[in-house]
Parts: sequence; structure tokens; C-alpha cells
Amino acid sequence: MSEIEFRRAIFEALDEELARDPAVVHFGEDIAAAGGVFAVTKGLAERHGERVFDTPISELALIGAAYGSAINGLRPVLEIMFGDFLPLVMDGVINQAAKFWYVSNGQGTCPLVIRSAVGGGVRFGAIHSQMPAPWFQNVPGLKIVAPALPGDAKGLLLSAIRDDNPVLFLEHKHLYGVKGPAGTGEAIPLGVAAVVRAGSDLTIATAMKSVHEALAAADELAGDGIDCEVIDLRTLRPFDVPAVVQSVERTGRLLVVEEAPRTGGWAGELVAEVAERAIGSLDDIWRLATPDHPIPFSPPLEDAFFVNAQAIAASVRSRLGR
Amino acid sequence: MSEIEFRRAIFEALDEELARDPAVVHFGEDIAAAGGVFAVTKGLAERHGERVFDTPISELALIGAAYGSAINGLRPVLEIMFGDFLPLVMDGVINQAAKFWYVSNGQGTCPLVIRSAVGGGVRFGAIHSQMPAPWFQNVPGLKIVAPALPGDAKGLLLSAIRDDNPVLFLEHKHLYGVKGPAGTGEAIPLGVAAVVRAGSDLTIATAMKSVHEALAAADELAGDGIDCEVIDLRTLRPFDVPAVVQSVERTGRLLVVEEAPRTGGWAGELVAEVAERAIGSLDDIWRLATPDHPIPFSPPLEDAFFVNAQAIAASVRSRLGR
Amino acid sequence: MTDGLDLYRGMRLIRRFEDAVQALFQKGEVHGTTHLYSGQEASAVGVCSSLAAGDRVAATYRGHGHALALGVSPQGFMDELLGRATGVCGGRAGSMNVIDLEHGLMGCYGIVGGTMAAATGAALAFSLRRQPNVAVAFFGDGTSNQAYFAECLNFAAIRSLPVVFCCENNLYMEYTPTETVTAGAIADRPRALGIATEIVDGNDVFAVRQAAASALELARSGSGPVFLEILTYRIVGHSRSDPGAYRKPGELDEWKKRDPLLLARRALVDEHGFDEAEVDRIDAEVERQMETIVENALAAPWPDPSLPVEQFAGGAR
Amino acid sequence: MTDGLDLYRGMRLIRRFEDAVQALFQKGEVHGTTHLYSGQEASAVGVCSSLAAGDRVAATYRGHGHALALGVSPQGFMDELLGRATGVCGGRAGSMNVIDLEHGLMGCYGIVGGTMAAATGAALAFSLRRQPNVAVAFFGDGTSNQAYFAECLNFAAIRSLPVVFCCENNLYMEYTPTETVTAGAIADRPRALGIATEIVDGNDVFAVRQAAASALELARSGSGPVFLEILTYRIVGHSRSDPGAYRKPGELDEWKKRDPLLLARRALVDEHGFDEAEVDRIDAEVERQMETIVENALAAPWPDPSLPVEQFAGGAR
Ligand SMILES: Cc1ncc(C[n+]2csc(CCOP(=O)(O)OP(=O)(O)O)c2C)c(N)n1
Ligand SMILES: Cc1ncc(C[n+]2csc(CCOP(=O)(O)OP(=O)(O)O)c2C)c(N)n1
Ligand SMILES: [Mg+2]
Ligand SMILES: [Mg+2]
Repeated sequence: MSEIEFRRAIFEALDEELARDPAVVHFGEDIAAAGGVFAVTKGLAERHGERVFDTPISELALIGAAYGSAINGLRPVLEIMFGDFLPLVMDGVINQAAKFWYVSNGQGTCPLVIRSAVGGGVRFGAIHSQMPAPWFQNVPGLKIVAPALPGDAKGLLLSAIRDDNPVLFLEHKHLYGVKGPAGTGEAIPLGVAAVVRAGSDLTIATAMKSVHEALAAADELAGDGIDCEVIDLRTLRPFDVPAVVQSVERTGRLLVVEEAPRTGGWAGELVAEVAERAIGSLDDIWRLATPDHPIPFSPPLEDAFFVNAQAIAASVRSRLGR
Repeated sequence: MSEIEFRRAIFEALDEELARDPAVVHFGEDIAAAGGVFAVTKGLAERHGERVFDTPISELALIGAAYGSAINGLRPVLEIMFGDFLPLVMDGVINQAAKFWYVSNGQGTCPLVIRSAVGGGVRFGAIHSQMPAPWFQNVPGLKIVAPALPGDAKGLLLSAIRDDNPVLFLEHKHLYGVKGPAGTGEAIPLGVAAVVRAGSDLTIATAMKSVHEALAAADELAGDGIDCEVIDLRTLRPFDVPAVVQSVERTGRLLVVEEAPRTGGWAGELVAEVAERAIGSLDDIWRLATPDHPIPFSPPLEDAFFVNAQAIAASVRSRLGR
Repeated sequence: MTDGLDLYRGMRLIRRFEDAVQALFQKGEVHGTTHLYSGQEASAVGVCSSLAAGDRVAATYRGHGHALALGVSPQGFMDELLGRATGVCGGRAGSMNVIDLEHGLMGCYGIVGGTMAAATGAALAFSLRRQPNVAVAFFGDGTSNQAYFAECLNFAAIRSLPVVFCCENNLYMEYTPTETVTAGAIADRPRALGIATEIVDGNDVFAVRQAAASALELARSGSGPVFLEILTYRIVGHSRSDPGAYRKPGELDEWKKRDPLLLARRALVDEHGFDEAEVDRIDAEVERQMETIVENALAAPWPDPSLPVEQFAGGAR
Repeated sequence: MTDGLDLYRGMRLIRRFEDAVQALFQKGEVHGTTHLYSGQEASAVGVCSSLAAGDRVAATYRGHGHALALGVSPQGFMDELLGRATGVCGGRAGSMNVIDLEHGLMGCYGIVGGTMAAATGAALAFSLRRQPNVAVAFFGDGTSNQAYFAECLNFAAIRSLPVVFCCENNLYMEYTPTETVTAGAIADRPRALGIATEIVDGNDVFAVRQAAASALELARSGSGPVFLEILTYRIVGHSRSDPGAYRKPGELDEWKKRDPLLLARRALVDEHGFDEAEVDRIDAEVERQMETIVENALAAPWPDPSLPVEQFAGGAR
């Protein structure tokens, strides 16, 4: 099967949707002429003309432009350069975009996508490394997509752009250079998790970069005779709870790994969902996340801060008493 | 014991701290000359002069003013009129206020309080009724206080103003007119829950208006021979997890009631914390929250939307098989 | 809607609609809060009477007037305010958040500045789709200090978007006089961005209509946004719980002398050659219309809370 | 710091510091990203050399120059950039977020516009405490379109806050020419609010210093905020990964002829009566200073990740 780079997968999804549907537009800071600070959109403006354009540093106006155009016939894809800047669009997302369909009583929809580079481990410090998903997890009407694998990134972005709801599409900075199977190149439905490794002793559910950490940990743990199932959640809103419950009913144990401060992250939500529904089948349930303080810049501090494969393996061993 | 109105309790805490500490200032839209849209700060400006002042409708500048003055010797209390407008201050809270102490490596602190009227049930519709706590629950460095009882409101606000961290202080609109025991009038430590009703069959943990609903439900359930313990969390960040675990270890069952959309609310966090620590002692654990859609305006729709005493009692009965 | 009597009728309907809302509020039939438009009618009617098919309007929480001026059904709107199933949003929206796309109402926005964001976005759609339409944002004087104001004016200006920003300057932001918290003159702000800006007597519906027509034409021609500062006054409280103490002594009375309905009536008779009787007839017709509306609204069915609600457009996922 | 040679030394230190950072970056000793200040030195040095004790500065992610001009220890700052325990923030902050209260640096702000918010708040504290200090916000031309800009200018103006807003106009916001996304002239925006505004040659340290001294005096006198537009140019990439293709042909070369260090050297010799040799001596001293700094920084200890970290100031709860 052919390989694709994560960055390229995003580009292809944008490029194809722009070509397919004249209602699709893409805008953001430095995305057109310069091709984006993570070089994701290089060449897109040349290919699609005025439907791909650079904007001022005006995040509130940008979300307004996205919302207002989405309810008037466009399918805007907005890039907010870093996830750390998403608080500036929260009002637009919460009070405009995510409410429109419901409050209008179904008169219209608000199909917009916000792409944003998120996550840490790249020495960008406390204000360019955050994981915004939890800030948005309590916003009804919003979907949150968080791919781990390049093939998924494309298929999920295609679906996000075609979706009639506002979608927050999170791209982990660490993954842009990762290559993986291109897959079919077709749309992949939102809200459906993927079992990326089958196993019987324990379910590890996670997303984005942490999927790769969990897979590495599972390899390591296999050596100790611990057989982990790894679920790539892919969509963080709505969660594919049935997929996780189904897995846990077999394995009896759930570890949720999240790249965000432990308290109030989405891992808590998933643990709660599973505990409520499957407490009878549960031998153990826990989460691993980052400490509850801002992300430190210094390499040794940052490395210790994030949950990596070693930390996952160690936690599993200790929780399983091995 | 003397009685105090919730609204008056807030006023007294502000008034006393303004009198005690010249570094305390209070500002917001319509709070000074007009005394606030919920009539909480009537007379405060007359008593404290220029330290209580009206502002333009500039929420970003307001949080900037609060943050910048807090790290330069003031202890600002900012009112953001409705919790629904808090997304506009999220950047300041997340990227400035809540990070300052940690990133500065302890060089200074950022003692500020944001007061905000929150919650539904008063027919204000989708954009004046929300519960912002979940949007902020994943912000390290921030505390979130959410009183249910008038006496607590005063004591907790005193502590919030004296606290050296940014504190989000949530005032449920429905509670402003509620009267209750004034208590000692002294500061009440943040982060400490209160058992407001002792019981042995089930623990109900909740906050704000829902404490009153839970107490009413407990009364009703007592008639059915179900003995509920009700915990008023009082602080939502950090949670007093030990208090809840302690209770659950006795009762074996935990119901968390939250006034916010079910998915991604703080109830999930609490359920996860308790499940992780006490899964062995748990017979049952679940949550009750609102549906995952915006708050409807229409009275019958809104009434059905929120979790009231009847809904709590019914859920407990059904979950306990009575 | 083009003749003077129609303009008058539009304003009269708004005024009496607001009076009815106020009365229903006092009777406990309207719940929550409402922000009445009384005194500002000439703005909504003057602007909206000049719109073309397909134009879009973003109104505020003080949006009853804008909605009615757009032709939203007064019955459907009143039903909505009463939370009935027959309301234009099925009772989901209420006073502050009504949407009626069929009549060009993108929404009523509860967040100050939200209208500017929404209209800017609509204009972006018009511009990229080469659709000959204009988006209109209504907002107040106090909004000039809010973040969306500056960002949206700039965004609309650099992209030459077809949007008309209508600043209804009624002197107050809730209870605070806007001049006390605003540096410089509002109109100088769009001017500093090179945006065509005009200040108009907002209580003279003919003046507003003329200014709006020019503004809409200019915006529609592709030359970029236009800013109208519409000077007016709210002769009722900001919202239900208004303490009212903020008004300068005599100010309200002065403005009542310039009530847009009075001014329009005078102009119709003195300048446009209509009889007082014709105007009176409109008053009477509106009176009957409102009676029926209130009656129907009170009898309208409530929405059924037991109906299932989807989480997302297009199905559960 | 008052004499011309000191200003030159300040600028030279910044330039060579940035060169060292760049070199360390290429060697893999500085991680993540950095935004160098090279070419803009006259702004930081001109402004900061005019400050009084207790004044506060909010700098951007492009803040090395502001920090050094404030007297932050170049060693401590370099250690911070390398993530060492001896850094001014113990390695927690890194290039973009340094705080050094002792030297008046409230912070370097990673959010565009954040400096304006922080400085406005500091000025509010000065004003309410009757403290005779001024807060300074540095920010770029692109920031003029961001929400904080307009809200903070208005807030500072209406409260007559002692703040000097220093807009370092280097023509670009990252890779986009600011003029392409900005309506009107930046300086007209504060002017529309009645804020005292001056445009100054930002590559002439003496001109900046003079303009800053007046601005600071005005702000300190209680007459409200002052806006300085400081015209300058960034002669290096925006950040590490700059594609560079956005510059107009020849532009960089033109600006290099007006390198603030060149201009200052020329002025010192031609107008202030110093010898070239004196200036050369400074260069040599800075060279040695930087060598030591780099050497020490590379040898500085790493922070210990196993140390416990409290969640909150004042203890666990
Ligand atoms: C962002 C935001 N801040 C505050 C409010 C509360 N609020 C509602 S109306 C209003 C005053 C608005 O004044 P103006 O723009 O002059 O409009 P008017 O109500 O006078 O028509 C305020 C502060 C809000 N709705 N949104
Ligand atoms: C709110 C926000 N939006 C976007 C960015 C990304 N960003 C960082 S620097 C920059 C350009 C800023 O331009 P300008 O204000 O001219 O300052 P300069 O970098 O030229 O000094 C942008 C867009 C950011 N840090 N914060
Ligand atoms: Mg007004
Ligand atoms: Mg610039």
C-alpha cells in the first residue's frame, strides 16, 4: 500500500474538497502566499485562487467570517495557527456556530471546520504546546476530530469538511512529518474509533500522538506477556463509547491516555462513560495524563511532563501488579 | 443564627475585603453607578470610591486589566456579567493569568477573581444561561468556586479574594434571592467540600443550585427508605476528592449531579477520579446532567432540560431498583 | 415596502408589538427578559425597507424591531416570545436569539458584537460567491468598544466586503452612558480605516431610509463596507430590570418630543400630503392586528418536551 | 544608561546575543523556535533606556531585545533559552515567555496583543495606587488588527492610564505584508481615540530615545496613554522556519544600509565626537562577554524533572 505523510494527507483533503465543491474555502494567517507555518498548505492558493486566502491577525473576525459564511452557503475551513490561540475563537464557536442549528430549530446548518496545530513535545513552551480539546468538550453541537495516522487524517478531514456541523480538527505538530499507509483516500466517518492493535488483557484508549506511544508501549508490554488492545479514538466529540465498552467487556481493564493536564481532560469523560455503563465488567480503570501545571520549556522538564511509551508501560505493569 | 440573602453575602464579602485591603478593586460593566444587573453591588461604589468602577464592553481588555494589575500589586475582582461571556476572557485566563506563577518560576503571583452569574432556569435562553465551569476545568493554575448556600458564598468569596491564584467565582442566578444561615461570616477555605446531609445508602455530590435540588430529592427519597448523603462540592477546581471518596467508601454508590451538558462536564471528571481510586468499594456510580444540546428558551422545554429534584429522585429509584 | 405610509405602519407595528410584549411580561406570560426597541423604530424600518431579496440581517438581543421590519411574521415572533411551538424557532430561541432565514434574519445575537461577526461572514459568502447581496449588522454605541467591532471593520474593509454596519447610537450601554467609557467619536473609528461613514438622524425614518439606500447601493457596488451611525434613543428600559436612574434629567422628555412615530406622522401630513385620518387608520389596523396576535399567541400550543432532540445536524453522529 | 556609547553597547549586545542564539540553534543547543530581534535593536534600547525605576515592560515572543535592554542578565536569559536550571525562569519559560520582575519585565507574551493587555493592567495598578510609574507595551504592526489592540487603547484612554504603546512596525506579520491586511494607517487608529501619537524612525536609537522620553514623561504626568509607531525592519527570519520569500526584491539590502548599529556608530563618530576606536572597543568587549555567556550557558545545569511541582501558589489547595 502506498505511504503518505501526515502533512500531505491534510493538504490532499483540502485540495480535493476545494476542487470538488465550490462552496469550500480555506483561510487563516499565513496559509496562502507562504503555505502555512507548518508548510501544510503550500501550493493550495495557487491551485484554488481566491478561495484560499491570507487574513489579518484577527481571530474573532475569523471565526465570525467562518460562522457567517457557513450559514450563508459556504463551507469554510479556518486555520487557527496554534491550538493555544483557540480561546480567542471560543465565543464564536460556543455562542454562534455550535448553537445555530439547534436554536434555529433546524432552519439551517453551520458547516465549518477549524484546523489547528496542537500538542507538545516540540520545545515550544507553555503557550504554543497546549491541547485545546478539553476546553471544547462541553460544547454541544461541536465535533472534535483528532487523527493519529496519516491515512485517517485525510479521510477524517474529508468527512469534517462535508459534515454539516462545526468541527474542530486537531493536528498534532509532532505528527506532521509522520508517514503511514495512505489507505483508500476516501472519507472516514466521524465518531468511529479504530482498534489499531487487538489484545485481550487490557484496553488502552487514546488519540493523536499518544496512539503511537501506546502502540510502542504495547509492543514493550507484549514482551512481558501483557497483551494490550489499543483503540485510536479518532473523534473526541462524540466519543465512540460503544467501541470502547465492547473492548473493555472483553479485556476487563481500561487505561485512557491523554495528552492534556489530568484534571478536567477528556480522559475523565471517557472513564466516566465506561464506568457508568460497564462497572460490572471492570477489573480496573484509570488514566494517564500530564501533570496539572503549564507545559515547561526545558527539554528534560518537557520530556518528563508528557506521557510517553515508557510511562505507559510502567503504569500498566504497576497497575497489573507485574 | 441570623439569615443572609445570597446576593447580600456576595456584597458583604466584596465590601469587607475592599475595606480591609486597599489592593482590592472591583470593576465590570454596570457594576458601579447602577449596582450591577443583578443588583449585587448596589452602594459599593459609593462606599469605596474609585476602587469600584464601571467599564466599557471590552471583556478582553478587562481580563488584561485584571491580569496586569494583579501581577503588579492589586487584587482585582472582575465581574463578567454573564458566564456566557466568559469565552471572551478565556485567552487572558488560560494564556496569561493561570500561567504566570508557574512560568515565572514563582517570581510573583496573580491574585485575581472573576465573578460571573451563571446557570439556567430563568428563561434567559441559550446564550444567557450556560454553565461555564467545564470550559475552564482543564486550566492548570485556576481555581473554580461555586457556592450553593448564602453563608458559603460569603466565606468562599472572602477566600477567593485572599487567594494568590486566579479564581473563577460562579454565582448561580437562581440563588441570588435565596436566604440561608449567615454562618460565622469568616473565610471558608477553598477546595473543601461540605456534607450538607449525612446518609448511608448513596452519596450525591453536586454544586450550586443542584445542591438544593439534591437536598429536596433526598427528602423525598427518605420517604422511600433511601438514605442519601449529599455533598456540596463548593469548589470545582480543585475538587475535594478525598471527601467524596470517604463518603463513597461508606455508601458504596455515587451519583454526581451537574447543571451542564452531560458530555465533557465536570461530573465526568469526578466520576473518573472516584472510579480510579475506589473502584473496589463501588456498587454503582453515575451522573445526571443536562442533554447535549443548547438550552431551550420555552418554559416547558427548559423545565424538562434541567435536572431537578424529581429527576434526581426518579433516577436514584431506578438505579437502585426501587 | 416603499411608500411613507408603509414606513409608518412598520414603525407603528413595532411600537405596539413592544407595548404588547411589555404588557404580557407584566402579566407573567413572557418570561425571562426582553430588550425592547421602542423609540428606535425608524432605524430598523428605514434600513430594512431598503433591502433587496437575499440580503441578510444580523440583529441584536434588542431585535424585535429588526425582525418585524424584515417581515418576520409578527404572529410567529410573538409565539416565539411566549415559548410556543408555533414560534419561528419552535420556542427554542426566545426573545434574544431568534433566527428566521426565510426573511433574511440570520439571527438575533446575545453577545455584544456578535452581529458584526455574523454579517461580516455573510458578506464574505456573498463576495466569494459573486452574489449581489449585502449583509447588514445592527449594533449599539456600546458595541464600539468590543473586540468584534474593530476586527470586523478591518476584515470587511480589506476584503471590500458588501456589508453595512448600522450603529444604533442610543447613548447608553445598558445603564452606563457610553460617552463615559468611549474615547473619541465612534464615527472616527471606521473613518480611520477608510470606511465610508455617515451619521444620520435615527428618529427620522425618511432620513434613515435615504442614508441606508445609499449605503446599501455603495456596498452592493463592491466598493466595500459602509458605516452608518444612527442617532436615536431608547424610550423604555434597557431590559426588564432597568433601574432607569442613569438618564439625565429631562433627557427622556426631550427625546419623546422627537419620537420617530410623531416625526413620521408629522412628515406624512405636512410634507407628503397624507390626511391625519389615513395615519389614524393605520394605527387602528395595527391595533386590531396586535389584538389578534396576542390572542392567538396566548392560545398557541406549547412545545412537547418529550420529543427526542438530535445532538447534531444530519443524525446522531 | 544615558550616554551614546551605552546605547550603542546595548544594541550591540542584543545583536550579538541574537547571533549567538542563532548559532546555538543551528548546533541544536537551542530547541523549539526563536524569534530574533535583529535589526530592531534601536527600538528596545531607545525606549528602555528612558525608563524609570519601577516602570514595567511587556515584551513579545520577539522579546530578547526588550529583556536585554531592560538589564535582564544576558547570562540568565541565555541559560533560559537553553532550558537550564539557572535560567531566569528556571528553564520553564524558554524563548517566548520569559518573566523577570526584578528588571521590570512583566513577561514576554506569546499571544499577539497580549502585551497590550498586560501593560494596560499594570498601568491600572499604577494609576489606582498613585504610583508614579509607566507601563510599556511592545508589539508589532500586525497586532494592530487584533482584538486586544482596540479594546486596550480605548480602556487606557478613558482611564488616562500611564502606558506607552510601542508599535514596532517592521512591515510584516510573520510572512504576510501587514499593509495587505490592514485598512488605513496604523497611527490613525490611536489618533481616532484622541491618543497622543507619534511616528519615529525606529532605526535611529537617538530618535527613538528622544521620542520615548517625551512619551514616558507625558504618560507619567497623568495625561493618558501615548502611542509610538516605531518604523523598523527585521533583518532576519520571523522565526526559525521562515521561508523568506515574502520580502520585496532589494528591500532587505536597503534596510541593511540603515542597520541601527551602523547608524548609531556613524552618529557617535560624526556627531557625538567619539573615536571609531571607542566603538570598536565596545564591539570587542561585547564579543568577549558573549563568548563567556555561551560557554557558561552550555555548561549550566539542567533542571531536575523529579522535583515536585505545586499546582497552586500558596500550597496544594
Ligand atoms: C460580550 C458581551 N458583553 C456584555 C453583554 C451584556 N450586555 C447586553 S446589552 C449591553 C449593552 C449594549 O449596549 P449597546 O451596544 O449600546 O446596545 P443597546 O443595548 O444600547 O442597544 C451589555 C453590556 C453582552 N451581551 N455581551
Ligand atoms: C493571537 C495570535 N494569533 C497568531 C499568532 C501567531 N503569530 C505569532 S507572531 C505573528 C505575527 C505578528 O506580527 P507583528 O505584530 O507585526 O509582530 P512581529 O512578529 O512582526 O514583531 C503571528 C501571526 C499569535 N502568536 N497570537
Ligand atoms: Mg446603546
Ligand atoms: Mg511586524
